[in-house]
Amino acid sequence: MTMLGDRQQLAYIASQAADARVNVELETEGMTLNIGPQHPATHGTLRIIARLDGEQVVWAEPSAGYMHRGYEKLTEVRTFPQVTALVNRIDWLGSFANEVPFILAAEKLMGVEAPDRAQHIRTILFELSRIANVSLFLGDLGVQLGAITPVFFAFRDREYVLNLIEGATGGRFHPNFDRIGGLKDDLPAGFIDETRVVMKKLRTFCDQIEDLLFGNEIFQSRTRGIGVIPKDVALSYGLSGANLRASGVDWDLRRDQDIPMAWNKTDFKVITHPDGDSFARCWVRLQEVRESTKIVDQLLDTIPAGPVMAKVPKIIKVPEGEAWVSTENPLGEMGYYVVSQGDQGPFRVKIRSASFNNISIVPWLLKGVYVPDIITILASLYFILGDIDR
Amino acid sequence: MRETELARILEALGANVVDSLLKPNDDMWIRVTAESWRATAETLKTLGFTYFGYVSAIDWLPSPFGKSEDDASGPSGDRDSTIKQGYTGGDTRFQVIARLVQPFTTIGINIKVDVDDAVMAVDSWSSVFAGANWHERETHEMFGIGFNGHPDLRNMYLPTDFEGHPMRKDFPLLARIVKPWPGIVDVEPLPGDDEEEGEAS
Amino acid sequence: MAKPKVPGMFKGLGVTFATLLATAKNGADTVQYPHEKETPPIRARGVIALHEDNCTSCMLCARSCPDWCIYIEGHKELAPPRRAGGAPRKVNKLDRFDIDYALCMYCGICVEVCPFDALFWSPEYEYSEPRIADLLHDKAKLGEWMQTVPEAPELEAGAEKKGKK
Amino acid sequence: MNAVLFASDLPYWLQSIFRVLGGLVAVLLPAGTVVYLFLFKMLSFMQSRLGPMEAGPYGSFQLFAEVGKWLQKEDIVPANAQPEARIFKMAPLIVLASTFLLVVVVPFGPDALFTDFETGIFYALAVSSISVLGILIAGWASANKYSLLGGLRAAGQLVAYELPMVLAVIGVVIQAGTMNLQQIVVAQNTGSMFGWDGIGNPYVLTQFVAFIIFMISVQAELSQTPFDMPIAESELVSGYMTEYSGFRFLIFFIGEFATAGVFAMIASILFLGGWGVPFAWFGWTTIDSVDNWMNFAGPLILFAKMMALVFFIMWIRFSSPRLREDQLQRFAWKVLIPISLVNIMVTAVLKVAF
Repeated sequence: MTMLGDRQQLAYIASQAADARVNVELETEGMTLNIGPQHPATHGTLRIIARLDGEQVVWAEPSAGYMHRGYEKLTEVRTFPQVTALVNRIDWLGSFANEVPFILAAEKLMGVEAPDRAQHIRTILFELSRIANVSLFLGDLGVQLGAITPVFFAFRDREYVLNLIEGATGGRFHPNFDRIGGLKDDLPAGFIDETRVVMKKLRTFCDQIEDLLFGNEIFQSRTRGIGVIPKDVALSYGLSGANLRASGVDWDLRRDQDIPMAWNKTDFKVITHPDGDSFARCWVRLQEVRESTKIVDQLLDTIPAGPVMAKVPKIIKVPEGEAWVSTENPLGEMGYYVVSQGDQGPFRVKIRSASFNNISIVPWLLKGVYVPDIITILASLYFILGDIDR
Repeated sequence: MRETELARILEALGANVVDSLLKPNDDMWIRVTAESWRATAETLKTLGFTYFGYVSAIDWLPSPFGKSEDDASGPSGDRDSTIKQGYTGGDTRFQVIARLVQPFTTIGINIKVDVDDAVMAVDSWSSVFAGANWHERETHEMFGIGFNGHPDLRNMYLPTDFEGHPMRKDFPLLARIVKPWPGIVDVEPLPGDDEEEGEAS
Repeated sequence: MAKPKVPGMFKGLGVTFATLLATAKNGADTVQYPHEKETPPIRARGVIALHEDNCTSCMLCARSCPDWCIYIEGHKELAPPRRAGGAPRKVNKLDRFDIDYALCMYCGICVEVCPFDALFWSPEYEYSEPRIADLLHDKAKLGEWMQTVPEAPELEAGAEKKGKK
Repeated sequence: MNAVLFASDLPYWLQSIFRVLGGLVAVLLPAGTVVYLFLFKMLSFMQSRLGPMEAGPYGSFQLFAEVGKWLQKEDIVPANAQPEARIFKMAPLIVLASTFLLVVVVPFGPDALFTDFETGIFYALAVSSISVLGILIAGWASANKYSLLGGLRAAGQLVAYELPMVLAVIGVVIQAGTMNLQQIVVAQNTGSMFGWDGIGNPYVLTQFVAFIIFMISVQAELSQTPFDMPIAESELVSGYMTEYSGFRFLIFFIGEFATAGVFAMIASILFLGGWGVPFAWFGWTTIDSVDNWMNFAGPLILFAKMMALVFFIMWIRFSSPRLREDQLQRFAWKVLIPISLVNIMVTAVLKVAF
């Protein structure tokens, strides 16, 4: 990890000042550019209204809402199993990871805990969906910066992980495998050995992406020193996940929080980076995929035998109360505030998704940035549209 | 660990805290008075709660359209509409809820405040926590709760000319009314006693 | 041996060239779909099959489906008594059992909630239709899917021995 | 071709028809093979997939299928581009015209060439900058903010990279002593390296720095990936080509790969000895003593060298991200031009010394 030398920072500021002086002289009225809902660089339908002066952004404002499906209103008229099926469509790339905090909140209200084996399998599938989500990010990062080949490597190796998830849960993207009190079913035979083979493939994928992209001088010149987020600004905007760790905040919910999952039985490194620029965010995510493969390997060795479903009545009426559970999702901290009044369905569910906060920093971040850097910064923040709009 | 933290918070906030609740190894809730809403944010920030979680609201009125299984388009006369608040009580229909976390000890705190039905407005946190800007815009358009001192309270998701506040419980969910629910029948009793006369759909 | 400190650009070129040779040597990772077909895993949720005689039209699946895409109509009639002298039994006869796959989101709640094991998952996935209305599979079509329902897979070591469907 | 044509003293109009057909073949054949071999097959193999396999054996007719598809597509002109619809429609033709003008001066064999200009390379470089006009017109006439951005970026970039290209070529011209491409080829194949004329004197060895600069500038002239700001598909959707559809987009597409082929031909003439193999192998001394069969082998040798160079261009294009336009401008002005000036000085000094 290289410290972003203050010489580099001074050079960056000097170049910005130089451009500013030039702009003042030839006072041209700016152009408003709609990086519209229909655009290759926004993962889904995000629209960014940017006022340009030449190629430089004077003011930018994302306008979300094109994918708003009204989840919180829907949860008020759904029963708990129906909400689990609904909720894994928020962050559709790492969708098993959406169900887990909601089910844990319901279990906390019920006072039930999933048996040990179910917790292990949940954590394995959680890490598998993180690998599927972030490996696509690594490929997509290349496309945003112009390299065509990384995205094909990403899709090819992510396919193995999706086949694993489909083999175990039945659905590649929307597993719907979690139930209050445990899991719907146990793992199919041969799952453990297959997963070990896939984990090795994923590690070679990470090395390939590191050689192909991260080592490339052009990539480094495009991402180092771009979109620098200091630590306190990140905290006050509520950034989470790799974006926060890339600004130097050593905070990972998997390690720091005691929720009934199997993370505390594995040891893994929490990777931070002092610079807080686009390169740091991408680099932290690359290392996290490697850590996830190690976590899955450790969990595979220590799976206990036993049931996967606790003693839970067939028709579940969750007792009255309120619960908040948040986990370290691939995109950041995703939490559910579930209020229940003793019916089959929740009374109110507040879904705190990671990308909503991650993108709220964009107006502050995009001031005085070139047009191609808008795309780099958005790519490094890594949001999913369903996560923003819910 | 949380007990000492809660004690420190209560002593720092003093009179503003109306009610507080600590569930062992679970979470902490406090409810503050509406006037001290922004002051609470500032003091909590100094106490180390620098990570901004979210700001949202809860509408405690039970839905006049009945629960998930009932028939939404039917009469809503007999459904009880008594308002029952959750943890740390409260006496108004709307409550704004926020969550802050200490990054290094991951101790989180949920802060609630009653929104007076007549005023329907609370101070804005966007000057204390920059992230609150978007959350307050969303809460405003969904619940109709104003935030004084917010830079631009435009609609976050809904089109600018959208009337009504969808997340309120009395806002109808049209899908349920437009398409009759296929299960609206005198439901067959559970298969245990099949002799009992039940008129099928 | 420590990788030689080659400037980043050439390492990238090396990776693409190595993939070029690898694909030329042992074939691509892609499946040429119409010619070779990848068999979906046993538990894949492709289509729902209906075992008609188990169904007593108790409407549990229609009620718990989030998308309301199951339409059931049945009527009551007298069936011959089980025992010789017993009174004739009133039985629910199923007239219409349609699943609208244009609306279905494959969540599997209906299959799970059915108390009579009348609904099963089958990994069949090639039933796309040019007209969206044809996605409304009626009782007969759902019956046909029954042949494609596989046996439940045996479970990983250390699992409780109760292979649900 | 000249000798063949003159010998049978065909009427002039028939000769020009042959020349036109020869020009079409000389431009479209390399473009077709480059597209099929590199864009369809090599790119897919580098991404562990097989590429088009359905149209013809191993997807060989894919290009004809694509051409057919584009030809039957509707040729849309955007509404607010109506006032200058003529200019909008003309832009791709200008880009393709510059390619055809370029191929006129390329020698394929001792007699197989279209015209033998004394100032061949000077003409080629002048003509290759016409495509900048076509791209700028396309960007402006499409009346769409993204293509405007793409057009302006293209203007800045192509102009910036013509300078190092010209300066690199000057190094070769100094060493060859002539601007006539035919003479440059002869000079490379008859010369000798330190007395040993086993492989002639290809300028890629003595002018290696100029070769690298020339190849980088060609990469930028074609707006290929390290320099593909004008067609940055992840930002500007596809830059100045966004509003084009139907056979106009086909002209842009063919133009892009035909220019790649023709530039590679010029590069192989300047640096790899063009159509000839070292004359010493066959005991030839001057151009007139070269046997007649060289008129048929020459184009094939030139084609092979061209394919080798295009392989490198495409290889870099498929495995590197994109430079921001202020970075690529800084790279051109502050790095490439000074080095090419130094190279000219060194070549001049050495030319005088020997």
